[in-house]
Amino acid sequence: MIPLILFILCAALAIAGAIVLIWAHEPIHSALALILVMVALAILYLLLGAPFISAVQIIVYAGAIMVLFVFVIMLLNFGLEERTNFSKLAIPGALLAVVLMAEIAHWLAHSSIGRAMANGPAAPATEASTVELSKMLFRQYLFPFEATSILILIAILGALVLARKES
Amino acid sequence: MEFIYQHPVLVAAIIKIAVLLFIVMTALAYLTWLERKAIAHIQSRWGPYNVGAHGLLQPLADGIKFLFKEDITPPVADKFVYTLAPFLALALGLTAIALIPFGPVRGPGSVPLLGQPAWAVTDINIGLLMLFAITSLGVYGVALAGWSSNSKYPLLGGLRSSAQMISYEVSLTMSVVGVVLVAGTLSFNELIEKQSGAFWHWNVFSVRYGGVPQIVGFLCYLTAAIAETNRVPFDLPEAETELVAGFHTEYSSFKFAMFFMAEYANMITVSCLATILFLGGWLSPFPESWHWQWFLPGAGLLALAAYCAWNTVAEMRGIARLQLGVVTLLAGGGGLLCLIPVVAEHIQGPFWFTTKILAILFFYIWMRATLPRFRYDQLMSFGWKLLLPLSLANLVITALALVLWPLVKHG
Amino acid sequence: MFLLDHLWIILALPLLGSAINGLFGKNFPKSAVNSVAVGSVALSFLSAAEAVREFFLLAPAQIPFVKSYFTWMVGGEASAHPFRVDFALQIDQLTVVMLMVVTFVGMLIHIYSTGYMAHEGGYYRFFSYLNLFMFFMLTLVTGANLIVMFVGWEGVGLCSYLLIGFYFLKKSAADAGKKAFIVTRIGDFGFTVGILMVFATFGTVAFGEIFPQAGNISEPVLTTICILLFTGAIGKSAQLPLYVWLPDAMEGPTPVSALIHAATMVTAGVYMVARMNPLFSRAPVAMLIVAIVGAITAFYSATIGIAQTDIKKVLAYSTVSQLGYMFLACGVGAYSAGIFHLMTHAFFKGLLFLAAGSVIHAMGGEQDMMKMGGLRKKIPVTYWTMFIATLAIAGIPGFAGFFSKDAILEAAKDGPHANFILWLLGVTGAAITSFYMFRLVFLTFFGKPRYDEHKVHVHESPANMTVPLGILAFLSIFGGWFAAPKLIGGLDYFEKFLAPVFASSASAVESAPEAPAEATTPTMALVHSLTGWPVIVGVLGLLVAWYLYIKRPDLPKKWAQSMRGLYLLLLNKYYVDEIYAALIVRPLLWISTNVLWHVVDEGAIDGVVNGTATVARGSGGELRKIQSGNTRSYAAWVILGAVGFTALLFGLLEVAH
Amino acid sequence: MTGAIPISWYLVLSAILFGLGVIAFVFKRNVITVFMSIELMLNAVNLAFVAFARAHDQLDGLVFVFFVIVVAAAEAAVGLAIVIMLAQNRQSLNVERVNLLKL
Repeated sequence: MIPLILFILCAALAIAGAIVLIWAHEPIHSALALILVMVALAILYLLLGAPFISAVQIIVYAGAIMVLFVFVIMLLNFGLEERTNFSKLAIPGALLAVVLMAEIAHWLAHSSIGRAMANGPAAPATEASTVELSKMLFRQYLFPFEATSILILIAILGALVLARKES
Repeated sequence: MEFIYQHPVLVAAIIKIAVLLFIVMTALAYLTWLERKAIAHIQSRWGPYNVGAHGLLQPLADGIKFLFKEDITPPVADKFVYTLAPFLALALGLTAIALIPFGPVRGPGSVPLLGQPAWAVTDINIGLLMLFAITSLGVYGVALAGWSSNSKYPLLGGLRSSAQMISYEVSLTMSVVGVVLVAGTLSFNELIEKQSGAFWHWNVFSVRYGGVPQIVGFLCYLTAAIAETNRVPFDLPEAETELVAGFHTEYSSFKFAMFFMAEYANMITVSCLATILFLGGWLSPFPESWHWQWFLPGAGLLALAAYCAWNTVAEMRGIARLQLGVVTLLAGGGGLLCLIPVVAEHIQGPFWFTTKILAILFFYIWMRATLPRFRYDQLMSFGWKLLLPLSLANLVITALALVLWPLVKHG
Repeated sequence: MFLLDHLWIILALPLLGSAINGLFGKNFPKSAVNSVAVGSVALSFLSAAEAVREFFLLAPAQIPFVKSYFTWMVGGEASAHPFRVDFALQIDQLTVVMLMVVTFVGMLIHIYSTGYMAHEGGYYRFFSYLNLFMFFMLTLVTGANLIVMFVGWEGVGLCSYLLIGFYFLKKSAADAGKKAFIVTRIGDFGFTVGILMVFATFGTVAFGEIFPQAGNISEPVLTTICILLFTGAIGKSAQLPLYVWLPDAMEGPTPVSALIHAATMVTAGVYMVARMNPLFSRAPVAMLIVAIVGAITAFYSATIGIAQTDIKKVLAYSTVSQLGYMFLACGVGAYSAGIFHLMTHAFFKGLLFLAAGSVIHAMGGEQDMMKMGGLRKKIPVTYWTMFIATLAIAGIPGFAGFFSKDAILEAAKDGPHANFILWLLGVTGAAITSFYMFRLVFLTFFGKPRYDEHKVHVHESPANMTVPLGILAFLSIFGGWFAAPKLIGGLDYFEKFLAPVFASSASAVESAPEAPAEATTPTMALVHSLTGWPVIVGVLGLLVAWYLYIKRPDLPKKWAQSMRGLYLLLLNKYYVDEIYAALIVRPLLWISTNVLWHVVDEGAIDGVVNGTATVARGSGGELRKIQSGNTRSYAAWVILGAVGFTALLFGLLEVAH
Repeated sequence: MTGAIPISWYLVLSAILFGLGVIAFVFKRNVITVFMSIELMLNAVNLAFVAFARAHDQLDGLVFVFFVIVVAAAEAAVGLAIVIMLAQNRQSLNVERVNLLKL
């Protein structure tokens, strides 16, 4: 009951956020909309029994990445988005995106796997324990983990180099 | 009624939230009073004195003032965001507190409410992460306020604050990770229970789990927390002398009040967190076996009552005498109530928790009264070049200790 | 038994010296460079001596003593004959001789060089190369399998190249270096193929495993292998037709000529043939070829020696001719005689070069004998030592050369593979040798000075040059006396010593005919051997030279006039270089230019490359129309791809289920 | 936290969000917003990951989400630095004005 309400609520919020992201002319508004989507998704993660990921989602995505975006928008402060239309292919692209969605929906509806997922609730409602996750992260996925950490380091350096004023 | 029995969790939560909200709001109000008084006395002034005895009614007056002031919204401002910002700030500030356990949720001292522990609104096993999640959103309040005002000073203030808060959030988290490593849990209750014993088992001093005393982590945390809450000496975003009032220059009336409360709510939150992580939360500093400590709350309140009584008789005149008398009675009554063993037993947790929080809050106020403000570049270099490396070093050393300790112990 | 177990020390020392000098020597003072270079070689000599001492304690069963240090290469373990090469060193009588000769002569020449090169630039470089050469040469002689030997073989080639071109600023020197390298490569190609064939035939390259099987390999195969290996020897030891690089190699510093191009490296071919004797002696045809090549080279290059005026050139051709004798010896099955001559030759030819170097040193770089003369009094030490060496090479009885050369010619006369023609060539060559050697001496040291005595002030060389001369002179006299007892019908101890190495070949040869019957009583034998042809022709050559260059110095010019054609022919070394240039070099150049360059490279290769480029450019020109430089359009394309792919994926998933 | 909701709902939601992200990418002109739409797509994918992780009751999906988030952070860091450069060099954030790569 309550999960269902929560799901519908969050799903609606997420979709609304996404639409606002497209609609808004003001980058900040788009950013806020995106934050909304992320928070909604975080709650959905809770519903899916992944509290850790949910927390990380908020901390890193909403709390760090999006703050960066907002910060940059404020810093540059270019105001409203300018509406030009040089790209002929934008509209077809959008239509294609719709096709993509349709495809997936159709597949979920009609394919055997899709139906298998559709009917019946998800796997037993055991919360993915953070301990298990960390074990996995630091044993099975140790190398990718280290790799990403190095990637982050490089990203930091790259950002520094790029943003530094040449003088 | 039916609903209650179907969803005890929900109902209990709602009740607890309501109560907590009331308490916290009051606490916020009187925190401002405390701050003003403390600073005043440190600077050898009297501070608020006229509204009520010792200015006890000052917060009430302020509140009323804020409510009835005109609420100006700059025409060039981005209305929606301009309105959203303060709500966001306050909401997040208060939500964070919902995760804090003010007393034991199980075992002796815990109080049941519809089968739910009463001393904590929630008890989730990654409370710490969730807390960080919520506080990490706090920056939006400030940043958006700064941006939406659509004027120079607020924008600069907003930029500063977002930069500052992001920078110090890193150190804040890092300094806490040491404790998490030692305790091996993210749940507040487990974090606290693992520190049980006496004060030398608190994470600040403890070597119980083969870690190192988290004293460095504690100091880093306190510093970063001050910056996180935008208070002196890190109150760059609202530096009067430079930016008039920083991000909330354009705000007035109740929206301003909300920012104000949000700031104090954040203070309380970080103090709670410090208490839980480093100072053993609601645990008493003394070994459980010392049962006389149960009477400390009562004794403390009675002492307060005694002081108030003397003060009433000695100094107060007229209406003030009446007001202080009421306070005396309240304190005395509360003290006597707390002397009843059952109550005493169950009041222990909240009592110690509050005491510790007050101590830390006083420390903050003290800082504010003592230290001058940083320059912006100093602030940044301090955060990135000193605080972060320090907290990282603390983390690394703790981790090493945890790895090496078993080897040392078992040869 | 320490050093036997650690033979590598002997090799490692020079390598270390080379490394130190080569890497840090630039900043060393000369004294330091000297001590490193000479010290390392001296130590190497001492350790070699110790190793030899220990070697003599070994029981015959333990010889050859092979020591494998690590498995160097392994290939195709699965197959029946895995290609497996150990880094293994071995020591047996033959190795002992080579070890002692190489290390000792090498040491002397190092000492000599410290004096000779004293005023040269790139001092450290020179000694670094020289030490490196020692290392490779020792690797060559101690290697226990063909591959390790080959490493040494190529290594000495490299050092030879480096040292010939030591004055690389001088074009002729650089060219000479290249020439030496390339010409020897031609031989080495044969050698390499030979090694491969050895492996193909025997399934191994280790001497110890090859030789026992030699008996059960068909003769044609052995012949092929031997000829191929001998090709390598021809190149390395400057035999016909690949000798042309050696005379040019004289561009290098004189000590180099002495060490590499007289005493050690050029004899590697002989050593190799001797080492592989079990194979050769089972391939009579190959033996014959070796003998013929040797004999002809001996005679041929001797004749060239007559007309040369450059002192070092004369010695060079004499070296070629002496090497010819060694091969003649091997060819007629007298390996020990060949090695014997190799040793004595190392002494006296090394001495000759050093002395010549000393002369050049004294003359301030002058090499033309026609501009010398009358140096006898001015540089007595050089004169005497050189004279002794000349006596030795001329085969005058009592000197080292006499014994070895006598042994060779005797073997050619009535050894198992005796052959009159070869013998005749050998004897004639001996006569000519003695003639041009004495010509050299007389022209240099006797008669009137033919140089401007005010310009050139002749001076005797310093002690560190003359002392090696002395030592070598001593050896040039007594170095051959191992064989002395043979004069009185006794035993040739050298031969006896080396016998085990060549035992198998001796057995392969059907019972050797008895020594000539008249050598019955010692006196008779002595008289007989002292009046043998070699001696006679040697003295003859001496007399002729004396008559022509002391008694009637005017005659040579007259004769040169009268027999101009012949004279020019000799003077220009039979125009061999020109012939090679005409027959090989120019056609090669022509083909490279007109076919490989203009047709293959420009036509085919460039054509392909340019074609690719053109195609790429054309298609790119078409494709770039898609590139509107507009992110959103790109995105649209990406989405198209995504949609297609997703559809495909889902389709596949359905099929899968 | 009972999993009463069918996984496919989550998947459909994820698909919708992704599609909206794509549309946003195609429609938005402001570089920063375009970036955001990428983040939106990533989020959609994350949701799918979590949903699948739950469906198969395996944690790997969550680990992937973790990595995706990390990579997104890196991308944002560099990307925004580039955006700043862009804004400095030509006073506009419009992607359609950044088309010098053409021809």
